[in-house]
Amino acid sequence: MTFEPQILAFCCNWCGYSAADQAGAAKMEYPSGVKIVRLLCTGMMDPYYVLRAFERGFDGVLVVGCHVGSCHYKSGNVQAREQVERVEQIVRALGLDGRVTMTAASAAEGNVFAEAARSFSEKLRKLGPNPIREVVAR
Amino acid sequence: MVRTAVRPDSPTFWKEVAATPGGAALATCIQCNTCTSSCPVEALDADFNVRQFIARIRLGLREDVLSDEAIWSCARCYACVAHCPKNVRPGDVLEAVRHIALREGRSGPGARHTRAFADSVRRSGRIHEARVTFASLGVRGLLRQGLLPVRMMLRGKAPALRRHPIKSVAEVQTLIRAVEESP
Amino acid sequence: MTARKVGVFICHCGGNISDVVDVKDVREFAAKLDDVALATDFRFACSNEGQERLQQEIRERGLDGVVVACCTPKMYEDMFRAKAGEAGMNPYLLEIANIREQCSYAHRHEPDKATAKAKLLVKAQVEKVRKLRPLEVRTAPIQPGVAVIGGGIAGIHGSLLLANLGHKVTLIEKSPTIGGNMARTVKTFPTDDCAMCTLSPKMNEVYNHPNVTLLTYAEVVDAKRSPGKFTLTVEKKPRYVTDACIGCNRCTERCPVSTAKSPIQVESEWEMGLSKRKAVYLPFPQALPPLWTIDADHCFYFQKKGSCRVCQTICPAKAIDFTQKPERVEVAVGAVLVATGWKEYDPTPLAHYAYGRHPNVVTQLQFARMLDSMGPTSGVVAKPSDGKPADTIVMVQCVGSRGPPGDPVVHEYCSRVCCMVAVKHAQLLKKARPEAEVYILYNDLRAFGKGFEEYYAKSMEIGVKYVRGLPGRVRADGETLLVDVQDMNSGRRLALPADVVVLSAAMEPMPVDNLLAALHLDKSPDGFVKEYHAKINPTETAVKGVFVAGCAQGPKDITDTIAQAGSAAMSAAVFLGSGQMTLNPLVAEVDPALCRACDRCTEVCEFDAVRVDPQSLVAVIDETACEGCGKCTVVCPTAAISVRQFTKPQIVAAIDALAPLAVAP
Amino acid sequence: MRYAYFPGCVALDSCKELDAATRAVAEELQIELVDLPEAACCGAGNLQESSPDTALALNARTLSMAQAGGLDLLTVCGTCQLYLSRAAKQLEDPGTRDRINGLLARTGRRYDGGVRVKHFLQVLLQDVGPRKLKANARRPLLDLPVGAFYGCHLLRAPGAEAFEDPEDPRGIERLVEILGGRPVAYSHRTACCGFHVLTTREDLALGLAAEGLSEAKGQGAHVLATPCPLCHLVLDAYQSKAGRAASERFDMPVLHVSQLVGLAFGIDPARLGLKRHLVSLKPVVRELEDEEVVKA
Repeated sequence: MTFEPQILAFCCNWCGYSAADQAGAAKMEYPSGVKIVRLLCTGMMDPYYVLRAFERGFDGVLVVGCHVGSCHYKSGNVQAREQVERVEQIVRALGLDGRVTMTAASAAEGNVFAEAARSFSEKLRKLGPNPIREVVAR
Repeated sequence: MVRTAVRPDSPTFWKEVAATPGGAALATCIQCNTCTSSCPVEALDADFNVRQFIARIRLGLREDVLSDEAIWSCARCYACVAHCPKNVRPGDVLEAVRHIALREGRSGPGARHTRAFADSVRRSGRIHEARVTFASLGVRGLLRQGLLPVRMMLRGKAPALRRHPIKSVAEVQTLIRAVEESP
Repeated sequence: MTARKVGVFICHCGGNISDVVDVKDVREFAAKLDDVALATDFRFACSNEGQERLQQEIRERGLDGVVVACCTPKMYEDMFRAKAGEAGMNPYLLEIANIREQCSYAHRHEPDKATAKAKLLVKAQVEKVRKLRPLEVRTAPIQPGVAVIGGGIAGIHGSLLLANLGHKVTLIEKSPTIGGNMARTVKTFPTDDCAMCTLSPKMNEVYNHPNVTLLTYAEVVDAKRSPGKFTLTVEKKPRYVTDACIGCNRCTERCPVSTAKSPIQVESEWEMGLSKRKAVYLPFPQALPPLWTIDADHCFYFQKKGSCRVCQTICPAKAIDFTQKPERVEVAVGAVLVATGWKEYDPTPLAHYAYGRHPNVVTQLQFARMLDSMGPTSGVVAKPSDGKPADTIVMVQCVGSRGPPGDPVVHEYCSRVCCMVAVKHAQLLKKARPEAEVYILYNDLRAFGKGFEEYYAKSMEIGVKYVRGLPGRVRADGETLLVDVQDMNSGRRLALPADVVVLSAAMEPMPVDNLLAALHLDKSPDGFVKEYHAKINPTETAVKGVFVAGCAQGPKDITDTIAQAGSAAMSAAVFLGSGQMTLNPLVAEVDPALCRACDRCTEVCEFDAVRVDPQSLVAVIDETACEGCGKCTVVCPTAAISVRQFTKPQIVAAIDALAPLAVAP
Repeated sequence: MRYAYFPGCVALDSCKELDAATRAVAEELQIELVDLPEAACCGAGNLQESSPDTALALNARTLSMAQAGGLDLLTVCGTCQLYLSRAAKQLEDPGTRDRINGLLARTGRRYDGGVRVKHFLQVLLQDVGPRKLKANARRPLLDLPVGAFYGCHLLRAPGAEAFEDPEDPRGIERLVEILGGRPVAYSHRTACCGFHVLTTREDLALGLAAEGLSEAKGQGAHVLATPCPLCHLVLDAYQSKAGRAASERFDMPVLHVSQLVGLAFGIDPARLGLKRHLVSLKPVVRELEDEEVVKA
């Protein structure tokens, strides 16, 4: 049974979540391992959530916010990027390098969301499952 | 002179000019013509139109521009650079075009003069006016000067026929080589 | 955590969901989840029949939480919450599980994976609902009344609409009279209406309107914001002229300032410096309020220690009162309309146009004053150098506009109106003096509006000459000026002799930085007030209750200004209309026990919605300002601050529900 | 007052008189000119085009010589002033400076920025100042109508705005008034002389020179004064040719600014090299000396 990466996707209500909706409405396929949690703004994305996701066995965390300058709350997406960069260092230290990424997709860019989901899932497939899963398995 | 329609031979020519020192801002030109209106040369010779040169560069008419002898008619007075409302520095853009023409070994009176100039600096560190003028004009050109050289000689105004290079001319040549070798 | 009775309602969406997701399987899975009292499904949850079933189940079973597994929440979340509310359950205990776009649509060819994912999405929402607390939607009374800042055409039109709707309007104008820049223009394009004829009636209407309080020679110096209310501090500068003034003008006639040998000379701002004015003056005849004003900065009485009282002695109405003091007034309103307008760019830095160096180089607004029969030259376009009528005029476009980005001297934007202003002034002059010659030197002549092209074409018919190309230099050749330009149309190099050169100078925002800071308003990169959304919401701002209209928001002509003033007034009316301001419940709240008053939240908040109360040393949320973006929740070291329905426990519950590992390692 | 003296190339060759006059005036004003015999050509735009880095390196080398003596660099030519001050400005950027110093290192030199480049006209007006100039004007110009011919490069040089409004310069006019002359206003005083296309497009240079000369003559100037030897060459040496091209007779003497100051200081015309001009200066000198007999 091929390994299908489980990805937790934090999507902002205004851009990322709508992009996912648009991808679905346009019947754009992306791996079913991508599970979406809606936030009002990616600025609300707390590094703790990323660590929690990995602790709970997710193979990757994807943050999808608005393009710079079009955040509904002025610059929540800028703080999100800072937080993602901060948590990336912690994640790298834990040997889970490359399993967190942030991208931007406006409400009209369903294709960008689908493509991000597919390519991140593909990258994680090569990276393999989250090592913490084996720890639990043993 | 009958002309034929020109086909854009290098669509990315504007990028090439923009990457050459002085050409960086040509993409922001809004063709408002302040430069041509400031240009003392255009007032005398409509073939030299700096705004049109920028338009031709941006259309990708590489050969049309580089082979046009008029690019050498620029008096380098920088009035266009001073007045351009968009800071495109049109004069510098043309300088970049001439730099490309020189690098490609284009011929013509303009190129010949600039090369003679550079050669004189390499040889003596300074400009040997007589040598540069003669190399630029050539025999025919000098003859066309008529009596002027003679009258200048009578006044002692004519540039010296022999000029000693500066003692440290070797340094100049080292620098020239260093520049040619650096990437 | 008290036990909850959660209802799960799964929609087939007429096959859109059920064709891919095994609804029966999800229903049985949901039924077995903790606290789930009921799991059922509908062909169409959003249909009337579906909604009634939902309400009936809530009432009969006393559900205190609902998850509707259907399409995206963007479609029916509000509707389902309203229905749940009607059925007696707190609407904010209802969540949507998006099993259509995110499952049946996105994984059409993998039904079993779609079904498995649907189960997890439902489980995640159930876990979240179990942690939700009921929210009551609070409302705050909106202070009645609106303040309109700026007495130009935008402020006047907006005030009239709001006043006619019955709102109490306070119109605040910095200069001694309302009217703004429109009163300076002689005519308006493209209709050639006399500006004053269209403006003056509106000025009178607003001046006499029972619902409008007019504060002129007054400036907003501070603004405090509280839920549903703005408290503006307005400083009224003293006019030193009381209401007894009967407008006989004797004081102006006798005032020594700006007379030939007077040490104090002052240029008339109204006449754009083309003529001088006295210290006691009325800007223009139709000024409202019709009161004279004494400019203390240029009056002998104030500047030379009371050495002159001419105006006071000869005033028949005894209206001069030197003892008046600046006065501060508090204005409490529910909404604010910013209509502070524009000022003309000063072309002096563009040295090659010789503005300021040669008297016969003027700007379009100065030219307008020349065309005004009440103006300094009584309508005759004359050379400022010697007053003789000007026979040839050369106009230059884009002066100070369309410059490089970020340039400190010129603006990058196009000022939009100068082309039509130039066409207007040119054909006004040609009609008045057909023998005069007018050249317009342009780069792109932008006649884009209704009737503009016809107006432009007509100007050519009566002989206005158009040269495509901006000039290299304006130089003096003895008395006349010479304009060097190469005309792209004819290809010829011209040296145009000009008695007067008119520069179409850019429109700049009126400098209102402290007002914007007080109202927490942003500026867009071009320096004008930033609207909420440039395309679909140009007259509201990021601050709820503050609206913007006219040139304060960006260069525009009077037609667009009127349209924006109408739109802003309507938005303000809607905002004020209900009298109640429903506060968005999904905003931040602070747990006082955990807050250490470390100010981290106030630093990241871009809406100034949180401030540490000095007495209680606890962060306090201004619920009208908070948008619920949650930036503060990330930087708060003790998680004292959280956004309702998006608290850490609620989100973590969803993460755990979706996670591959059921339990922590 | 000490300056590192950079005469350029033309002022030591066809316009030797400019160097002579400058040294004479400097001596009169106790200004010490420290020679830079090893300084190379400023590139005059041509080198800037053929190899921008070489031009910048050579100018950095010249600036480093001035820096060695802790001196400002003094020029007497508009074009040298432009390209040297442009180089100085470019070299204020640390990145550029390091790159160029990398090249200069091969010749054992280094430039650390901060050298100011000043034209002699600016030195006279700002550093020497009106009072000292007037004090030295033993032979004031007796209302001699002088037309200024600025040329372009001096006005376009970075830093020129410190002492001139490029669109409406007054420096030479002020200098003429201080020295007792009468400045003549004519619209072409800031026009281009066309020297930089003299060999390639002589017709353009002649046309430009003719316009300036005709305008100045029309406004009653008896003599022109220019701060640039290149303008001087076009206006003086090519004056008869320009006249023939524009079919107008010109007999307009053209002085270097240093020579004009020299005359007003009463320095012997021979020492100022006046006889090297193609358009004779005799009428001007005679006008200044009215009764005395003038030796050619």
